[in-house]
Amino acid sequence: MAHVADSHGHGHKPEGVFEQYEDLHQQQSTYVLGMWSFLVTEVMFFGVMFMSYLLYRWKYQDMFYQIHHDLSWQLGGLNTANLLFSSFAVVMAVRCAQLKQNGSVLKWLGVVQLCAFGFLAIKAIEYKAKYDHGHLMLIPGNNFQWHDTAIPAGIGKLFYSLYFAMTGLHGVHVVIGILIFGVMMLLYAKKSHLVQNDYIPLELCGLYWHFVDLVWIFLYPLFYLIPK
Amino acid sequence: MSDVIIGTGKGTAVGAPQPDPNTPRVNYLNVSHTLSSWLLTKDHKRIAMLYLFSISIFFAVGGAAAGMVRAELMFPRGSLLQSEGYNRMFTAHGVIMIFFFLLVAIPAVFGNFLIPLMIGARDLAFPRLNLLSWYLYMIAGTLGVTAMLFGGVDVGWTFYTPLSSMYSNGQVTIAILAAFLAGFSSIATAVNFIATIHKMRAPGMTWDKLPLYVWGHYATSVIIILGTPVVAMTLLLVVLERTFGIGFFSPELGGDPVLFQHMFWFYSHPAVYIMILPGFSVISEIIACFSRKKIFGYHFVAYSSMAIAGLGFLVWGHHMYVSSQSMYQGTVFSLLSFLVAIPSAVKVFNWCATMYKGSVWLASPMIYAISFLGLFVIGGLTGMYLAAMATDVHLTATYFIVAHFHYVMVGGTVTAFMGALHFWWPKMTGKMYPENIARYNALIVFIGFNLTFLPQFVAGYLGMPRRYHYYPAEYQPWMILSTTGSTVLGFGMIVPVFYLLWSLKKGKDAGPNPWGAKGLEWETESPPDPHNFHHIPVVTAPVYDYDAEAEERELQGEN
Amino acid sequence: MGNSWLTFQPEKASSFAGQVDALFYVITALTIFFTAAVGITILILVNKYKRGKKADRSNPVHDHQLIEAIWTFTPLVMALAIFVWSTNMYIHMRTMPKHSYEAYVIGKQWMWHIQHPNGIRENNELTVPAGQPVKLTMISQDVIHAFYVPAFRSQYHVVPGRYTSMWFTPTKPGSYHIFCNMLCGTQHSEMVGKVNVLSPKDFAAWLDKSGNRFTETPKTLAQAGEQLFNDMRCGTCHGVENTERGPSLHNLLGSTRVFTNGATQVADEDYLRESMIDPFARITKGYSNTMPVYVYKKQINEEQIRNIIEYIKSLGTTKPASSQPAPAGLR
Amino acid sequence: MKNFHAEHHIQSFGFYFKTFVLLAILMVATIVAAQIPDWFPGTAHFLKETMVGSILMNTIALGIASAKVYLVVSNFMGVKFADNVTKMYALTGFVWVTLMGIMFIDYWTRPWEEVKGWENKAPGAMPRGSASGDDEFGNVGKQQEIRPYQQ
Repeated sequence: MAHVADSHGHGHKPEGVFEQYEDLHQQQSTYVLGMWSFLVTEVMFFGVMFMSYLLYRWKYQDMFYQIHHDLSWQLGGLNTANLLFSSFAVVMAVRCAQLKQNGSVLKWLGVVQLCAFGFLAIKAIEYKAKYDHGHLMLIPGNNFQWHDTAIPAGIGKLFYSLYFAMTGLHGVHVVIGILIFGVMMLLYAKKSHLVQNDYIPLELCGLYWHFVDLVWIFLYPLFYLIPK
Repeated sequence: MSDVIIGTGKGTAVGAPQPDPNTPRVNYLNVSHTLSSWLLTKDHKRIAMLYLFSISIFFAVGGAAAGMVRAELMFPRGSLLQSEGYNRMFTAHGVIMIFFFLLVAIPAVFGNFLIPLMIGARDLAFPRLNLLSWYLYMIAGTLGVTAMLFGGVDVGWTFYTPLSSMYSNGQVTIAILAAFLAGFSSIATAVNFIATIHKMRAPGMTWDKLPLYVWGHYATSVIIILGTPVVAMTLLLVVLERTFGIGFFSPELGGDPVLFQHMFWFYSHPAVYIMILPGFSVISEIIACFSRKKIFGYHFVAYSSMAIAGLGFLVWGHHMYVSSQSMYQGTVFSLLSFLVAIPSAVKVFNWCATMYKGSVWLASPMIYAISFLGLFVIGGLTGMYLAAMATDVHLTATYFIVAHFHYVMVGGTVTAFMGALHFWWPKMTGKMYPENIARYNALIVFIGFNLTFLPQFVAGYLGMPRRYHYYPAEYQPWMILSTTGSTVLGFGMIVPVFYLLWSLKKGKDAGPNPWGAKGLEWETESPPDPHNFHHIPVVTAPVYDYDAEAEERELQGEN
Repeated sequence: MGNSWLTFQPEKASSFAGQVDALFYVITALTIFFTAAVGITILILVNKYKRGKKADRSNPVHDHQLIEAIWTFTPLVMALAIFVWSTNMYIHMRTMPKHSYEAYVIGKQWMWHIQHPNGIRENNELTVPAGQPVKLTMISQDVIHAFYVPAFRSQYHVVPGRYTSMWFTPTKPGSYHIFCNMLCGTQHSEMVGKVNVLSPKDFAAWLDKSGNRFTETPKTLAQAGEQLFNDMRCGTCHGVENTERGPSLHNLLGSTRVFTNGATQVADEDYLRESMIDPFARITKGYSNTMPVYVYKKQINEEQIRNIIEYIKSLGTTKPASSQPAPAGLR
Repeated sequence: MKNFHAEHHIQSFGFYFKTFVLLAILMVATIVAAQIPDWFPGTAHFLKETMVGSILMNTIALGIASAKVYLVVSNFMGVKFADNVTKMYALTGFVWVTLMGIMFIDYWTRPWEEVKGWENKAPGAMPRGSASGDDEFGNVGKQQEIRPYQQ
């Protein structure tokens, strides 16, 4: 396709500008807007789960309150701090990218990756505890067992369904985040032309990561700190 | 950017002169012929053609399912299908037509093709995402059709819980995953349109000069990004409940089945506007062109699209008046439902007024547009029976509903789709189809359509429930009429396939602007070049810059 | 249904039918009027301004605020008028009458099961007296169904897990269709039945003959409930007085219950049902979760729950102290 | 078209760091708020058992979460410095609050609606033959009128 662009006098575009754009500014602002409209869909996506959560929390408030003591607010808090710090690391990485400090970008992205893996590790500890805590099978499914006679099994299952569905979906987003930051690190390490003139790809990943953080900011009080 | 080309709508092609008149001009169709050049294309026009091809196939499958249903309903106790098979047929018809045809037809085919051309851009903002959306759509469609034709899904396109989650034995999970993927395909398209319309407009193309077509698609895209994720997630929860026995919606497990309906209709009512708003936008273009007039009340028509998009999210409860939702909420929803009817009415009146003092050319797209107006008025007004709670109690889930939404979806969207196909076919392929056959066919479609669905209004008022395999004999006359009509309608849908394919080989060359229309897309060659514009145009002319009087003077002077 | 080959009108057999039909015809008149108006306008304009035909095309109008305002507000006013009319009617249809003949409907794949308060049971048939309000309290045993009687212009969903209700006043003796109007599985279209409306005299006779269906003397629902109550030894804990194990059920309905979390609720039928199948969902203040839940859950079906509720009802009710916070005038 | 870079000028390290510190403080605040009933048993009754305390605790928890969201969206995601279109889309994300609000109307108002079954003393509810006249609400006359089998 290059010859088409050449023959019409658009060979002078800077490197990294796709052929459908006039210049870098247009490309950057378009990408940012595209990312924001995608984040809107993500909000709506999680919105359904929050709606279900709030409805059942409202219906079965006492029991949800009692069950939530099974969750460790300390571990959840650790993860909250973890994600907040990773968000800070991301903005620092973007800032270094804007200043074209290649090495610092890599350093901050490394911090982000550490936080993300740390988050998953803590999550895994929590899930493991749910799996074998007191010989209970709390992972909802056909093996689900509930021996707490104070609370009906159905409600226990509902709580854990919501817990696993919501934190699980969030966890999937964290994994995707790790992947895209991995790609970013690779691009910056190889000094790829995609990211040398243009910090926007990293900024987009950053927006995504902040969104993941935002979801957790609500999940934490709703699951770990439920007030009665 | 140094050469400034003015988009004045002179009806002449803007392009670099061809060095050698004997070599055919390079356009997006003949630029390369390999299969991979089609399957890996990033050109929005080629992706549009891929979509056109695939939705035609799904439309045919969905239509065949409808044919089975109608044939079965000729007799009160028809024996063509078992009850289970019948349920699977109407589910297949509903799911395929809604998720794989109506929701994508106009945006993915004509939106993809025309939006960059209309706003003076070289391509959509994210061409790779665009291609990805087609692949998602194809995977979803293949999966869905396979699940429904070979496995069988019998829960209706609405997937109501707990039937879908706990009781049905069919391939509901696969069908839902297909709908989920199709949702992501349309989200990708919508994100693309929003970014493109906001950021890729040619210099001078202000919001005031934006064709109503683009306005309509912008409103549609907003609905898609807000609504589609909700239904995607809701359906995913149904799958979780079905596979793992997690009780989100099943009362046996502590859930609330009405919550599903709330979240389902939160999307699925706006989805009606996803289907009809692009139809509106097509009609605006056709009526302006064939009346040679600027659309009457341009701003009202544009803003009414946005009003519909906004209000459309607040009326989902009118599907649930008898579903045991609270009466007070029903009242709120009823009021809002009446309000959302107003912008549509304003549009219809404005379209009619556009013809006043115009120069009306009854070409085949215009005939489709006029029949759209007639059918949509009936479809819209019968919505009042259903927005009004007292009559809705009697009519909901009867054939009255079936007739109503077919008037909107088929009489509206499909008619608009046919109109768009006839209007832009010369632009997309560079060839003209036989105009007279097309006109008579438009009439056949109109008659067949009315014959099919008018009797269903009566049957519904008499109380015949929808989705009934066996029905009391007293409804049979209406069902026979309806089946007869559907035969005519089916015939009217098959004929265009033949003459349009014929036109590819034998049709006359259309030239850049066969209809004498305004708008940037008509200033490119037909078919357009791979990169649409040789130079990004600068728009100075107002939108719909038609002059009926001058054109008539010229036309009548010649006679 | 009438015998004529082509009917345009469903039978009118309830007090709602006339009202709904009046609204229906008014909207129909509007629909026909507007469709004709738009259609004729288009035909006139197309004919007058046809391409190549001489006509005055000078000074075309592209915008006209006044006209836009007129055709925005005229339909708006009409729509609001219809809204007020229909909403009034709907609230009337959804406000259960204080005094009515009450029957209980249980929907299951794919049949209607109907219980009369005095113990008569019917399948796919509902026999009601003409000329007095009939209230149906409905619940589903599996999926969502809809109880639809076209001749009464009445329809409501029958939802699992929760009682819903509808009412109508049959006006004309006869036999009318019941349809299940919510897709409920394979034999959805065979989940149909008949409402038999009898004149008051015939209905009394029908009741006296025990619906002609059962040779043994039917028990009332309350009596059946009492028997079940005793069989399952509920009385051990739920006696005439509150015991330390469980609260008394006397005068329970309508009383305000205070739960361990401090929340309160007026005990209604949904609450009773919930307490039977899921006793620990909300525990009354002063008690603990000692009810043997695994014994009762899933052992009693909707029919038996209904019976026990009727028995509890017969143990006396309390008028709710401060009535529900419904707006005045709707009751 | 405005200059995109002008809108996206680079923020200082201090700005981002202050935001982070604020976020961390808010996080500690929300944890402390949640633990108060456990750490100070005197408050437990008010905060756990009463309606006002419950609403208060929920409001605090969600209020702090909202404040954190505001900080992240405006400072980290740069909406504070973005163009109006971006701001508009960032706001559009909150449409789901209306989704939930409107859905909750249903669940809140459902209990208002029904005239309860037990108020509806149906004639047939009594054993046949024992048709005692009045119910406890004193609706003697009406009830007898509509009792079919007394005729």
